Amino acid sequence: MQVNEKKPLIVAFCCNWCSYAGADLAGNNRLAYPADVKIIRVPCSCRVNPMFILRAFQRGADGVIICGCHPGDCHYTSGNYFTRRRMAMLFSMLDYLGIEKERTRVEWVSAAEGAKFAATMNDFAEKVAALGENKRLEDLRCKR
Amino acid sequence: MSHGNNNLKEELLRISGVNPKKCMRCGKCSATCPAYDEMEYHPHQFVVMVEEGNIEPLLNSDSLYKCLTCFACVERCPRGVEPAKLVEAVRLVATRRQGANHLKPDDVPGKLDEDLPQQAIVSAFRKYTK
Amino acid sequence: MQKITREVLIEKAASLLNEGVVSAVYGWKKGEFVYDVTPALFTTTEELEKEFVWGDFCGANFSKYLVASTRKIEGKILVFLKPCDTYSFNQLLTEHRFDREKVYAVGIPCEGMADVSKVKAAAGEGIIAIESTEEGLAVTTLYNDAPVVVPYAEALAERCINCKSKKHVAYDELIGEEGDVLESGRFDQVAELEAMTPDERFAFWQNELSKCIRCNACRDVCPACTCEKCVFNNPVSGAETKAPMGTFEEKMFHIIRAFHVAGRCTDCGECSRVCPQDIPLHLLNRKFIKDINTHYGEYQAGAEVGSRAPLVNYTTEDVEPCDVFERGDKNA
Amino acid sequence: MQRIGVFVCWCGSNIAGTVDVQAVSEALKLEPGVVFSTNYQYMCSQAGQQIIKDAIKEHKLTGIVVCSCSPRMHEATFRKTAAAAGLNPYMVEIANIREQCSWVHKDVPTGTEKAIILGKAAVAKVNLNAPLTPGESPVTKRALVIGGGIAGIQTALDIADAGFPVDIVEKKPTIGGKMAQLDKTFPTLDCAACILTPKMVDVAQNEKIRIFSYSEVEEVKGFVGNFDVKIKKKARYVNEDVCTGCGACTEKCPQKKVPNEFNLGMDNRRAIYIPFAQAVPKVATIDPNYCTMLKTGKCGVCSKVCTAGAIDYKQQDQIIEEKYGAIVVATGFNPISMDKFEEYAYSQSKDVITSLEFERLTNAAGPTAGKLLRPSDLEHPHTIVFVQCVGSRCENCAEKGKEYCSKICCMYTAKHAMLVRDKYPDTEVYVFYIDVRTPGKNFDEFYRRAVEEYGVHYIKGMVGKVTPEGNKLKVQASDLIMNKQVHIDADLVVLAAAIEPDKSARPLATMLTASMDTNDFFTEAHPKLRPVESPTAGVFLSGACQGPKDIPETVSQAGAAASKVIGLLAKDKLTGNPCIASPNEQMCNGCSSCERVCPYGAITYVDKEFRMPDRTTLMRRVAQVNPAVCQGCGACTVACPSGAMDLRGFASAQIIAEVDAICK
Repeated sequence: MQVNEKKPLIVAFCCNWCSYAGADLAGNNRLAYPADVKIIRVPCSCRVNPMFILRAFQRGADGVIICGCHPGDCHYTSGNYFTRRRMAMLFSMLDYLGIEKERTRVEWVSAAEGAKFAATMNDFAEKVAALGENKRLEDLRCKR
Repeated sequence: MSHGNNNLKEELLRISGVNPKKCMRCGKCSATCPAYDEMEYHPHQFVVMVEEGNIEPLLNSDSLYKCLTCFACVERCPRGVEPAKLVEAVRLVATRRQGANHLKPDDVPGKLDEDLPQQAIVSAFRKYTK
Repeated sequence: MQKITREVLIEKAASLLNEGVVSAVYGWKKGEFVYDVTPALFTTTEELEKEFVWGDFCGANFSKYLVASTRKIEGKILVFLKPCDTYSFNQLLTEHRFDREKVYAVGIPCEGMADVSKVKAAAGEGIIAIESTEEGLAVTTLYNDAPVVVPYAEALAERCINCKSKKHVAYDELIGEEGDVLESGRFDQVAELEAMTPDERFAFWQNELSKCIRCNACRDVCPACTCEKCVFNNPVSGAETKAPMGTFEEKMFHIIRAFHVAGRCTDCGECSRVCPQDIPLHLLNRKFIKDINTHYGEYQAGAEVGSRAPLVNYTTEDVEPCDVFERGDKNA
Repeated sequence: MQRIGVFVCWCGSNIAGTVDVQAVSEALKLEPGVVFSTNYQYMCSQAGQQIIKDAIKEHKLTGIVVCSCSPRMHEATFRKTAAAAGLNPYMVEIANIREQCSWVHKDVPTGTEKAIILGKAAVAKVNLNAPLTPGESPVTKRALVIGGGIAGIQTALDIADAGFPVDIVEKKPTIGGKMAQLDKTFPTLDCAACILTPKMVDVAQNEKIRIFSYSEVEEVKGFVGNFDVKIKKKARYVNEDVCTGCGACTEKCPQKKVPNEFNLGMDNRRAIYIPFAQAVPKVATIDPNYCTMLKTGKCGVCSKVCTAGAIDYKQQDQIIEEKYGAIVVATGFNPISMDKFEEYAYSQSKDVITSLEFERLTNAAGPTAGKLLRPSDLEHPHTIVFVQCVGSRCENCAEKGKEYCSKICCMYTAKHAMLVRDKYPDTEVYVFYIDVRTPGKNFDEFYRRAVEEYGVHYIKGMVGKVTPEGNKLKVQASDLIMNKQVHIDADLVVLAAAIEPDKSARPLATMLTASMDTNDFFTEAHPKLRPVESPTAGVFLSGACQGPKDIPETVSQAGAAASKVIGLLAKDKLTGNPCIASPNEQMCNGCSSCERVCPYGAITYVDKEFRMPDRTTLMRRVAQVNPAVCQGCGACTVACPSGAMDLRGFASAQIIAEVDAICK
């Protein structure tokens, strides 16, 4: 890997039914977004444990985004409502600890919103890049 | 269709705490209004006109002072729009605009009434003008 | 100074033991020093007479101990519960952590407990005796001849200054008078932190959390932390860590712990009481409580048995995660 | 250690154009566990699949990673391929290097680098995969329909028609529901009884259908395919099998002052009664609240006149236990109470009535034998005012009305107005409306007919006040088009009351662990794609219990629910999704957090005995997941404080491994 300019690393957790399909649609339509975005497929956004998010930051991620079906459209009827509460609380806590709130995001992306997926990722990657490296939740032992 | 005075509208909404967008145009407020026949603009029109920013006619209308503030419209409105509070807010704006000038010389002839003592008019004029 | 006396509690415990209503009693006993009163299980009246302690350092909340002891001990256990302890008691019942039938709960009033750090700050180190007097705590140390009197107001623990309730929400029997739920300023400090810039907040927490020695005392004392196996001890959880290897792990430990108890934490303040490094851990929990109250409606964990914790609940109109920062944070 | 094979697909130039596939397969060869790595033009082709099958056999692979298109496209394909080669299909993972890599990134170095990382993540995951086998459960081939209105009747008939036995539980003494109370039906104006009662007879005569009338569901246990249901058959003090429905008892009973609920209390019935002539089952029922014999032990008239000897004052409630494979909820609706709408004077004047009461007033079998007469003085009304949206679309009055549109009122009001004008042309009819909502086949034409052919006065505006004065009702309303306040002296005011789900629905939903919205309507599994299924597997929804509906819609939903039930009952065994939650009992606290977030009610608790290190045993509450019910969302895994709950196929360790691989 080139080390001249370290690119931000973004982990995106996408629910299988809406957002992952939305990401696929972005692909079908050849809508580009930075390669720094790496997607992890989960059955539902409610599968995302805060532990996973912290783990990603620990291992060197600079931003973590969670994508799920729009509220009310969850494949499992209520999963994303729990996601919404959990992540609202977690992000608020991270902000409270002084960790940049732009590094975390929840976005609702439906299977039809390929364009929104790409736009969201572009926007998020830009914001995270502007923040620079993740220093406040880094683990020096896991430096890339 | 917002063609009117938006600042004034904002102010009215802030004073009254009313959200006219909730109105579904059923007219139950006007159906229930005891002062309906006296009014040029009726409770539902207050809601619609404020929403459209078409507020000047309301400010200049006597309807403001015909509203009894009985709150029947507030009680009956199925959407909780509270038209009376909006009327009250318009009234307040009208009052504020006048400053201390509550009575203009032009108003006097209209208020003249055979039964009313001249003295009352004069003292009212002193009291309510700058 | 506590209003009820040690004798009243011993008499109650002894009579229940002698009548055979209970077979063991949770109470406090003297530790190595007068101020480090420790929880103890008494099974005879002799032990009670000899070792039972009650006073301004009896902060320990026994609720959590019931999880393990109700499994081991035959018969009922008598437990003395201060008002704040009763919330933990209820929360554990909500989570089916012990059998209510195996417990005889006696509610006792509490005038607030002393914080030994504050006492030491006022009277000096080397404390050998503390007497509760009308004026305050009369503290005798190795280095002074006459006792130094520390007024109660100055010795009171933070959690007691901001006491949320003097009302018992669970008991079989109440000793003394029942109090009320109080209006407290317990979120003021959280609000102060929220009002800081992110950099200031980060500096504050970096400073506080870097003191953490990962002794796990906060977890071990926490009445919400009664897991059969804690994630921090579980190698497959991805969270297992044993030592404070870097700033990340301190943060992770406290974030995850606060998140795990979010919505279940009754704000009993035991975590901050036992922290040997005096980290204001309650400020993490109170942040969650404050956020929950703001966004999902007032909720007091443990106020009633069977209530649904906010994080296992939802409404379709809940606030979006991006909007939770909008809360008077001038830097938002 | 796994023996993993990696298969990188070119997808022609779709992937190979932006990803150096050779470099990817080379790089992944070095990953832990990987023993074989190759690339090929089209992995999904016959030849490509053959490469995978051969490699599985040759290299004794225990897991495979296919770097290709989206798993949403070909995961199933490659799982089948693996299974064909004797590998557990759940040992397959896909790295999506087409939609989420080659198609969205432009240059080869970037695409290749990302493809390698995605491949590494998939390898890391497969390293922790375990073979999964879907669970199987048998299906009890019998359905339960709760509610015997038109929704329940139609569902039961359709299921029975497919050859499966069905039981209908109806809490009233007869099936028929609200439709039996109606007079005519829109938009065709055929009489409700004429089309409903034959169906009721069909139900009674169908040997596949059993009717438990005057009965309620007491308890529901079990899960899809295997429900255990307790039904309480309330004592009707009449032996159903013996009663011939001759009605002699209902004529001789001395207790004549019982409000007749079938006519909404507008006339009286006896303490022993048959709700209406075409009731099914046509069996008498004694009302224990009014029967002198049951209350004081003195009377016994009905017993004396009953030639069949069917009266049994000693009859007790009876509990019936039965197994079902599927449950259909068809609990229907009721008009809301009008008592709180003081402005309409409903409780002050007998001549202010609800639309359902109006149905009875115009019904030939109703209290006035079909003549439209005012309830107060039995005079013919000459001016009738209909008020729409009473309690519907009512946002601020939660304690009074409902926020939603009740949907059926516009049409039945048009029907009532039209019928009045048709039978009594001397009557003036006014309808006050906010909007007239008539989507539906022939619906708007119907409404226009009321206006154009029958001369009904439709006035845009709401009624503000109804004041009884003498024998008139002073109606004050607004006419928004004319911008005036109108005053009408009416003889009769008819309120189109909002409808709400039956009160029995909420406790039933709890029993079924089926979710409800804030209005107590049952929630459907998906608002668009699964409208007749509840999120709880095996529980289906029919009719107005799911939302306001008219008869045509109810009947079509009833049929749809029936077809879903038939689809379920036609199976001998249910195969589950193996990617489900499973608790580690040693670590489970039994705290109920997981149960509270489970949308399917798949989690229950049992007291389980644990052997302790000191050789004692301990009974502890632990969670259990029903594999037939769990859908694998994973909500529980995060709710669980101890981490005891994990999701197969998406285990925490697997996701963490992916995170680590991506962030490395």
